[in-house]
Amino acid sequence: MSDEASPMSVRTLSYVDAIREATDREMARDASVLLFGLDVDDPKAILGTTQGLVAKYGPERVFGTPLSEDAMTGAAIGMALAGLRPIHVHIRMDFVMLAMNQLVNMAAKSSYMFGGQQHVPLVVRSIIGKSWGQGAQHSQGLYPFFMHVPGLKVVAPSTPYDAKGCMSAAVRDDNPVMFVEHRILYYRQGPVPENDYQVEPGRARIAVAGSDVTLVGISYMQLECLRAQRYLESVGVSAEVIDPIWLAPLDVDTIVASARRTGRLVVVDNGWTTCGAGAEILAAVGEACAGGPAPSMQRMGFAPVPCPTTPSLEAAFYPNARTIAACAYDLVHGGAQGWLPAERDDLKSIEFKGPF
Amino acid sequence: MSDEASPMSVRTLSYVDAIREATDREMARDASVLLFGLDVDDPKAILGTTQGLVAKYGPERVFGTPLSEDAMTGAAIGMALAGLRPIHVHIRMDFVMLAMNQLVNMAAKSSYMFGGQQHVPLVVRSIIGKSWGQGAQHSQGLYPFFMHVPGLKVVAPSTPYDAKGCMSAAVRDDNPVMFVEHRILYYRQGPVPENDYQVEPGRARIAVAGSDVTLVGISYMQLECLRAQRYLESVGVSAEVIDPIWLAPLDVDTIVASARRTGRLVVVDNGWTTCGAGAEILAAVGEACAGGPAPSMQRMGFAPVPCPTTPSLEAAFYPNARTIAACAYDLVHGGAQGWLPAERDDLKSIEFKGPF
Amino acid sequence: MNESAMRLHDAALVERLYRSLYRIRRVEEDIARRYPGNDIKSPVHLSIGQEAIAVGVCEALAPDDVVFGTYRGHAMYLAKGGDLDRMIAELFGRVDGCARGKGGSMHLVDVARGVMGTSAVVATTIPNAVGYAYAMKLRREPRIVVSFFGDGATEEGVFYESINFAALKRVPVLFVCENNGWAIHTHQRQRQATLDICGRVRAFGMDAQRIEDGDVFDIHGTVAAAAARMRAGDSGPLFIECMTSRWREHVGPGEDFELGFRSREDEARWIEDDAVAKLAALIPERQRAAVDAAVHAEIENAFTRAAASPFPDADELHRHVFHER
Amino acid sequence: MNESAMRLHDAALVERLYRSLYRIRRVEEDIARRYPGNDIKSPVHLSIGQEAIAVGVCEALAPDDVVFGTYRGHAMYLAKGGDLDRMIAELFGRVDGCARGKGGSMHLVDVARGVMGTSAVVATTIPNAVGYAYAMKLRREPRIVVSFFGDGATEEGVFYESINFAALKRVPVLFVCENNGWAIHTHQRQRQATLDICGRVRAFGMDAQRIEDGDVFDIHGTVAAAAARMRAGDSGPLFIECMTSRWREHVGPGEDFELGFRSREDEARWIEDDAVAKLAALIPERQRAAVDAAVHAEIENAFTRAAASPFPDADELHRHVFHER
Ligand SMILES: Cc1ncc(C[n+]2csc(CCOP(=O)(O)OP(=O)(O)O)c2C)c(N)n1
Ligand SMILES: Cc1ncc(C[n+]2csc(CCOP(=O)(O)OP(=O)(O)O)c2C)c(N)n1
Ligand SMILES: [Mg+2]
Ligand SMILES: [Mg+2]
Repeated sequence: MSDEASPMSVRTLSYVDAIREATDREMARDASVLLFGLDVDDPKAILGTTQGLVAKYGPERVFGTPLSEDAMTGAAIGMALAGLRPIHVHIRMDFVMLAMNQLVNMAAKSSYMFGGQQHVPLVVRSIIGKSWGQGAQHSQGLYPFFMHVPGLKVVAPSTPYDAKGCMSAAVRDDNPVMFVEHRILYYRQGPVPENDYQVEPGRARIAVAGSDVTLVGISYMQLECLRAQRYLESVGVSAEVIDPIWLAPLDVDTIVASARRTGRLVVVDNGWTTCGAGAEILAAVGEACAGGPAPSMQRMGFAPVPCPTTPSLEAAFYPNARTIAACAYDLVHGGAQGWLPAERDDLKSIEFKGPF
Repeated sequence: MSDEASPMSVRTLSYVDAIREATDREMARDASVLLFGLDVDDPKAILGTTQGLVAKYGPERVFGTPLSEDAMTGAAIGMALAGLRPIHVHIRMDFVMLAMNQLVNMAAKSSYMFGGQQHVPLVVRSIIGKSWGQGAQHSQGLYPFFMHVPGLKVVAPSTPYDAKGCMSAAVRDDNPVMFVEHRILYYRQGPVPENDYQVEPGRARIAVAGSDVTLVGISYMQLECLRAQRYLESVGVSAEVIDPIWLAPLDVDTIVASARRTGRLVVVDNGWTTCGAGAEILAAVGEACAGGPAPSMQRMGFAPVPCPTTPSLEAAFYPNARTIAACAYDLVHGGAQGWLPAERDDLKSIEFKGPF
Repeated sequence: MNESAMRLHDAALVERLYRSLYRIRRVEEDIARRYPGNDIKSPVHLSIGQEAIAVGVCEALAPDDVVFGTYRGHAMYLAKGGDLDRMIAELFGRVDGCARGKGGSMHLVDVARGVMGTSAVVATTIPNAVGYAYAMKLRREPRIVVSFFGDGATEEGVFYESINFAALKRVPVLFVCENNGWAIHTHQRQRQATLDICGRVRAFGMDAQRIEDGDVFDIHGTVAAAAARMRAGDSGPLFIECMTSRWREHVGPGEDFELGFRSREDEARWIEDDAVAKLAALIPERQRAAVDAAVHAEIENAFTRAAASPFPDADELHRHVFHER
Repeated sequence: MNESAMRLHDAALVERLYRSLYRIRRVEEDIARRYPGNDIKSPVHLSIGQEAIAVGVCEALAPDDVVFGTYRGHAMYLAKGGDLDRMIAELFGRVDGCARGKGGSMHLVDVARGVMGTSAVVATTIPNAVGYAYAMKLRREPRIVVSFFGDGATEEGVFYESINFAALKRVPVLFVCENNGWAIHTHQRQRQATLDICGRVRAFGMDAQRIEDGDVFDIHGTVAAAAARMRAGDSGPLFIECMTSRWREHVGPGEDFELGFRSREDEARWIEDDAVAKLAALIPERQRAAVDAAVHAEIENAFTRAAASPFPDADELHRHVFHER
């Protein structure tokens, strides 16, 4: 990570603006970068992340597409084979299921199965939805599919800083990168240097240092982990919070080292847990500790059901700061303690209310 | 599992014949069962597994389809909503990537998102390829994708007995079942009762009891684990071999109990390990053992690369009986021992030679 | 219009069509009005302006015919006879909702009335409808299936795969494309190489016709004739494209003319040619007032009942992932 | 045939076409002959009988035009100038193969010659070709892309999505459908509601034409004209359907008439109308013998070199998952 911005050039930006700025900069810098996907050029501009770019770079480099996710992914791969650097945007990760054949069978494999003669510098952006009745088909965090397949990289930045730096790194990467965003993160503000920088693949960040338990929060769940850390602090439990940032390649070493130090690990997934990122992390930690003492480990994530729309069930579907804190607390105290922190106003989740 | 066949009625059948017999029986028993997919009605009849069925049940219940995996999966779901029990066949699991939207967004979710008003009794068969230059797009074992998504069941029988019993159970199940076959298992012979029986979801089988190390082999890797058990036996290591059979719902308890008993666990995946079935199992065992001593654990699976065609690399791409034995041996002896058994003729893998 | 003149004599039909149109319009206007409040718990894609299609089609169907649709499904659900109380309860996220609060506005269903479900992923229910129709044909049932979808859905590959399979197997499915010209804020011209959707369908050997003006009698008559042919088993699947106009924003209660991608003038001829107003004018004032009053009462009642319905209990979270017999 | 009569005067072209046809035929016959041995390490989908398409098309292209194809890709690869030595080494699984032994027969590639790759999943390279053509148009390069695929591929939804996008954006891609009537053992009639693939393509506003008899001069002339129009930028994408016949089994070295789904008689007119024989007859005996001898020597050499090439080392397993600069 090249982090040498002078403090003077650091502004507070939203996650939305960070993505837009990175895209803008990469497009300005390299005429081979182009941006397309359903609705990228419409008045809402993918919730603002593509705002102004069609005016600046023209409709050949920035364009909306037909409702044809499969062919547009295939076309993106073709463009990449021709030396362009396409960014293909999906407003929901759920829709990427239409493009699995191209991603799994072509994008991930072209470099290898063509013996290195081809490569696919492609960025696929997709957004995970949450709350306000998104429901079963507008809420999925299916990134484990992409972690599973060799040949793809996967990144899920949680801060504006990382959003910009990861987007820049993803665009410059010579390989397909699945760029995972979360709708609720779009409201997040944070310091973002004005200069160019890249947050490179394969390095996790220790967001908060701690000694009693390690919390790994993926994508939006990083936010809930940071809040959980505050709840835990108030009852004398010191949590270390790690943001993996890149899910493939995954920085297992940083997580293993932390879990070894604290002796306890909670991974909070922004998706289902079965064969999920948390499963991968727990398995990797387990393997790393084979033959010696292993940390106490727990996964959290979506309830093992499709996402319900009604708020009464949705609340139980997702982990949140308080349930994460409770889980960590139990791990620290070696069993169910029945402690659940009272909700604090300063640690409330942002809820998002429609329309969409 | 209803296993009350009298010994008199047990024949030796191939895996192919077991699948065909189960399909035939279910179709004879229930007029709502139908069978379709590319090439199910052609002279090769999906390597024999659908042989004779179009003649017996007619072209309305048994038919080949256009090359339209997405729509045919959607149509299968529609048939299931109408009360039929379709079996949709794919000659390669790789092609199921074209149907992910229907499987993940409709089949898995219809019961839940329609509040129980709908359900989807659907069986999707797909075959994993191996050896003889299948290559990157004809060799994938992508079942972790289906394990990940609530609302789908997943089964990967390794014996003719289980193939018949699982197929019968899958067809009678009121939910979508991904039925995972492996090309090399088609050569396997074994005892199969003539009567009807079901191998029900959620129960693993201890194929061989042992005390030093637990081997869990998924799909075809069950065979390699059984061979590894024999190699290990010859050097005084007693391996317990477990076949999970159903991957969702997964019988974690049987595996945890065994791993606790032996203190060591090797899960051998017939696919990539990252966010794979092995990751799930190790994570679940790790969680179950939180706070206490955990078994030493290790995953094996495909090398983290697309499958190469050349035999010199393909050999290193897959785990095999000898590398599994070596891994278990090291786990038992607490570190790399450099032992690799010499290949025994009676424990050789069946290699498959073209055409296809 | 010939057709519609003829139909005028059938006062009962006129009243049925009016009642259904007015009811849907009022339900959706009420939803829009109440949307800023706290009761509706999911995004809504209103059909206001497009009701004549759902009504014209569904009034020509038999009760045991079935329909599949999209997230823009209120009109179809109600026109086919879907339970209003359960729809509003669903929007409120209550356990008495048609999907027990688990589906929301985008996943309406009422199997007893033949509403087989709707999907938030564009074009996904098209092959489901084809499969359902295959089952009907296999069982020699004289029922038909209608698949509703938008102009945007015809860009998805699965649409063509579905059309091909339906035509190949001659299954009794009626495809109804509601062409409002837009996919969110992008015009058909920006998405499709030619605007002739019917021409593309005909190239698969399927009869296709386009109804230009959104006239509810035309739609009704066309579908009645199509359904009769399909039921008799001598047509194979059929395709109808209904031109129409969405008056509100893509999702949400408001309008979208201020966004600049289209203007009120662009839609003016549609807004002036409002099916609800046109039908209202064909019915004697007193009779109409009675229909309206009944509709108002029913709607008021539905909102009241929905508000009184409880939210699902915590144990509902884990139910219905798999079928419960 | 008018066309072909004309072409007869261009002796150089005749020789070029013959050389390419004969070379491909001989390579594939050699592969079939050697298949039962132990050198070829992957399944092969032979183009025997279909060579006129790849040859007619590719001889009309410029060296910097590019092609995308399928698992049945030997003919296209060789016709476009793909390196023969590296192709045979690839089939042998050797490190000197065009994909370093990692791709096999189904994944031939030779980027320097414009062979951009082939896929074992039907229809997957069609949108890749369209995207590549988009890049050419964006960069104002006067090059074109050819997308080769079979009749079965036109049943996949991605085909229609690709056609629509190509026509919408008017990218310089030539779609070439090699219609041999079969997808494995299933006839087009059993898979497609109508047989008129060109009609379906035209419905997207794209020019499409069908060449009935597989004549290599017709194919060559049609493509040369199409390529000129596309390069000039005044046609948008174009579509050509070439009727043809696969003489061997779908995969493997043998025939499949004994399976009973088709008979040798069904294909007889194609087998009798063999492009290789026809072209051979147009060339003076001595000249032809020289061509043949050169081809034989080249092929012999390729097999010899392939056999001498080593298998990839173990460390190759982990290389090329990601791009190595
Ligand atoms: C597969 C898929 N892609 C994209 C979207 C996002 N999206 C929601 S509605 C819509 C427009 C659909 O247009 P049309 O089919 O004409 O229906 P309309 O909304 O006009 O009724 C889009 C692109 C989606 N829901 N599903
Ligand atoms: C998506 C997909 N579905 C099914 C298959 C299995 N398959 C391999 S070749 C083939 C037939 C393709 O026919 P066509 O496109 O006409 O090409 P041909 O083999 O005749 O050259 C099929 C169905 C596949 N490879 N990919
Ligand atoms: Mg529309
Ligand atoms: Mg063919």
